[in-house]
Amino acid sequence: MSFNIPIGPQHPALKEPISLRMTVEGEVIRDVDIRLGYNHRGLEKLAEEKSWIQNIYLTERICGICSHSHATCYVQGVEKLMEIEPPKRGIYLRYLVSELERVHSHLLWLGIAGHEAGFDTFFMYTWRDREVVMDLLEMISGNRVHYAINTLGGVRRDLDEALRKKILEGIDVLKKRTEYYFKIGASEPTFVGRLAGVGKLSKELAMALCAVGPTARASGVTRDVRKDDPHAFYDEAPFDVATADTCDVLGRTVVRIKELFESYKIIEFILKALPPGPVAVKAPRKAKPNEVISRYEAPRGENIHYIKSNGSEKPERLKVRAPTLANYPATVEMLRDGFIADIPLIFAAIDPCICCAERTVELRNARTGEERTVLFSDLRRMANERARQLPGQRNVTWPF
Amino acid sequence: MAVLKTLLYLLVYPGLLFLFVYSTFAEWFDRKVFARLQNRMGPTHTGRWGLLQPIADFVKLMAKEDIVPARADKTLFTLLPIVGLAIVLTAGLLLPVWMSDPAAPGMVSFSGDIIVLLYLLSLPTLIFFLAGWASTNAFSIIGGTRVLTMLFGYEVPLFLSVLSPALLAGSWRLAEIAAFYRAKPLLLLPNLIGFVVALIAVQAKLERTPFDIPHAETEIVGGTFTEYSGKKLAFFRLMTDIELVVSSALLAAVFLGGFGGGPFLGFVQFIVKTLAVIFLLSVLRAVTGRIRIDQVVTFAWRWLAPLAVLQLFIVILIKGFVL
Amino acid sequence: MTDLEKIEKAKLLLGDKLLEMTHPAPHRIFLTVARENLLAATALLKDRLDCWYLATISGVDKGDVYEIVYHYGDTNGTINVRTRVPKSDPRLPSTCAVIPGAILYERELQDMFGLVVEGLPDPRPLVMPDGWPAGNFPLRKDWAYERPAEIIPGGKK
Amino acid sequence: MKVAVFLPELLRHLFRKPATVDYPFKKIEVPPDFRGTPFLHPEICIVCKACERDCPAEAIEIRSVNDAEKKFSMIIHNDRCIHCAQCVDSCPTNPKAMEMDHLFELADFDRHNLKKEWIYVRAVLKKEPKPPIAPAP
Repeated sequence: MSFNIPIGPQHPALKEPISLRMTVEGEVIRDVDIRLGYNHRGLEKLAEEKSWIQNIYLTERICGICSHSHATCYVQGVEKLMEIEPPKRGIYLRYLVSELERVHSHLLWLGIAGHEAGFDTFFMYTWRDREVVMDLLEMISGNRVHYAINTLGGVRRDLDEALRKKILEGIDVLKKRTEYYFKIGASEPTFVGRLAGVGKLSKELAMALCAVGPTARASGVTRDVRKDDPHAFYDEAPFDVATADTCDVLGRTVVRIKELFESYKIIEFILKALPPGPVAVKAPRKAKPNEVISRYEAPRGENIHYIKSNGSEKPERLKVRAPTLANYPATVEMLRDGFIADIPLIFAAIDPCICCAERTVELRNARTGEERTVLFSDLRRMANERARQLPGQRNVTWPF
Repeated sequence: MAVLKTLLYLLVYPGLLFLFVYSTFAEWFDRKVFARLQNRMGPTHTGRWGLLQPIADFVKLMAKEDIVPARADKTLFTLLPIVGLAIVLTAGLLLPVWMSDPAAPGMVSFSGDIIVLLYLLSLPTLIFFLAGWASTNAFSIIGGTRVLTMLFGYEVPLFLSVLSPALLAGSWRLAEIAAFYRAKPLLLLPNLIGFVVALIAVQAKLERTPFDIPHAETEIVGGTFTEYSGKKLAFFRLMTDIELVVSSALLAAVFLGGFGGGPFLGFVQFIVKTLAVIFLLSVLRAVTGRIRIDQVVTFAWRWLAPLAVLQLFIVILIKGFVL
Repeated sequence: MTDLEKIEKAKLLLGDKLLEMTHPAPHRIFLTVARENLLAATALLKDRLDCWYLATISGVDKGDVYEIVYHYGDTNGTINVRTRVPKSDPRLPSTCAVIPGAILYERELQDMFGLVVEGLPDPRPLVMPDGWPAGNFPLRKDWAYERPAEIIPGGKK
Repeated sequence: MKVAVFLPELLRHLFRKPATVDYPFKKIEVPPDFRGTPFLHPEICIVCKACERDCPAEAIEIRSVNDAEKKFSMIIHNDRCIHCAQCVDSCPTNPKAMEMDHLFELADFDRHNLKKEWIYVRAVLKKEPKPPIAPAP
């Protein structure tokens, strides 16, 4: 017997609205439809009506978790358009916040993964430790969520010596805790048993469907903008691209935990090598007609902004592609032939940020009349033609 | 006079009122321990240390709007919470709360009451299944089928492991079993494997992590209770709480023995023992993540059932050679 | 591969399909191809120049033409394929056959600019709500949003 | 095979102080640089309207009350404010006429109560008195 179960737009597993319509047979998912559009704010249109400075705060509000990544991506693009070079200390501070944000985002994700797997203790512990980094961010920027540290030509706040020490102390605490999670959390049998072998995405499929971020890296695709196309100081920072080849949710967890360690390394590098000097230069109010592509490795994957200016105070076009949108086609593939019990885990494993993914349309009337869902069957057919899919192996035995 | 006594027995102690108060306290205890294990505070504001929080939750739910889905089987839908509550309350009456003296046992102590108690404890599972089925909601139906699937996993190990001590004691009567172990406390030790198996099976019966699969909220929203609201949900929650008390009391009576000492000390022992079992259940809840339905069945038949059979063998050997 | 090598290789690959090529910043290469050659160029770039990763597709309303830019991330930068679509004839071939992951972006283009992407496996609207009036394409420059007057509920005044 | 790997950590926490705070009764201090809500020092404001122009949320409204007396009114719509402190950055005066306070419990039942209004006379920038130009010999 097969029937439809709706996951979303409102569902306990989803923190933001999206509609996944599953066709299930017993406990096994046979088909998935995704419907977007519940969370559109029309940001791209709005950006065309706001000035360059106002748009910093607008792009920051694309997402609540990776707020800094969108703002940084936008700001580093606009700086190229305006042909200004922020001072070195400003750049270091900007990416200090961005690495701290990556730490907070990955810790948040670890907790979510624990919660989706019904492991609430893990959830509570990771989120408690995430408070350490949240407090650091609050001390640096003055706010916990929207740091607003970026401005055109640098950053808005400087760091004093006491705060620098505090950050180093906080990072030491976090390092210990992360090691603990890596060692212990990843070997709790009920937890690992839920993650291993779930949501398989082969390397070929990940490439064909243009997956990004930890989702792609867990399938063995070594893509990281920080390494491939180093922006700012990343060509001098010591870090490795974390990958895994298990192609499942466990791999995505491992990649994120490894990235946490890489981030700690980068943060320590920044704090040790922090050059003296000013943190910002003055930016003009207008930009010459030009176009620029700004790429940034957000916690969820590559973030790309295409900014076009026409010589006025406002951008002509700001195109935002958030990493979650790029991962949707891959998610559908991961969900297929999985169990209902795995839906939240697989969906959470791309670290979905629906706010990020949906930002384009002015949504005035959100009432849903007749149903229009997105059929991904055709997409799947094409993807399968182009890439051999791994045989669906599932870990259905007790893992010890 | 006899009628009055029976009424008192049914309504006040150890019937409705006592079970209500004690089960809400047990829920508070469970929540508090769970929270403290997670470095949280747990309920704090309602009453001293939040003691009244479960009662406040109950009262709040009683005052909420009660919605019956249009397509649900209305009679069944309405009847099930009441029947379920009645079943667990009846089971509560059979507990040897303080009278563990076989000469003058409780009012409804009879030979074979452990079997009846186990039977009454399996009925709520059926109630949950029917509740899910009667709701005609996709999530509820999945939850209902999960309840039944799990039943096939844990029920046999539970029965085997709970009956082994009874076998050793040579009685099917809770009071007599307790008296037996009071006389020979050392014989509790061979039942340790059975205790562990029974703890895990009871955790599965109570649908708590790692076995909260029938109402895993991140997967199937509320599971069997998705469509329930208001008074009916309050009854169901009360029912789960009482089930927690009854099953932990059963484990306490069968596995933890008794030490006599009259009604008052006996009652204190009852409270301490059940709370100890609830504490263990809370730790089990905190230490694990939710597993998948197929993993439950595999786990139950690969580990729990063989262990329970092993326990049975140990008991038979002891009975044959030692006693 | 350095930028210059990439440029040379792209010139060699595309031949006379390439209308224009700019290199405004390190790691950023802009190619312009005609709409008719888009599919062939995409396939060539994907197979020979490692452009399997389509980051996104942007559209810009440039008055009488729409400028569609396909942003590919290659090994160490981006290669951007630009094509122009006249407003009088807003058709665009779909690249889904070459890059399956392009479907979301192409459907977004349809919704936002009113382009007709031909050969799209699933051409229904993606991001627009149900009941969105036909013929409204928000990212066109001539589409303006009238903000309704703000009504603050509450006691005072 | 490992079972219950979290157990030691869990039992340790049983005797530890909770990490959470009894929020509405006990509060955590915000850091000194915390961005709360913006407010105005009306005696310094020169009404250059830089804050109004740069405010991304259009939360600042400056109107002229009386042209002759150079009287202005500034309304900060706290229901729209996104607490980015760009107004403080844009403010050209020294010391700044706009500043952020440390309030964070801003909820109200009525959005009208969130409006803050100042009516003030425009300040004049104090200029350094120029040294008198020496008359040509």
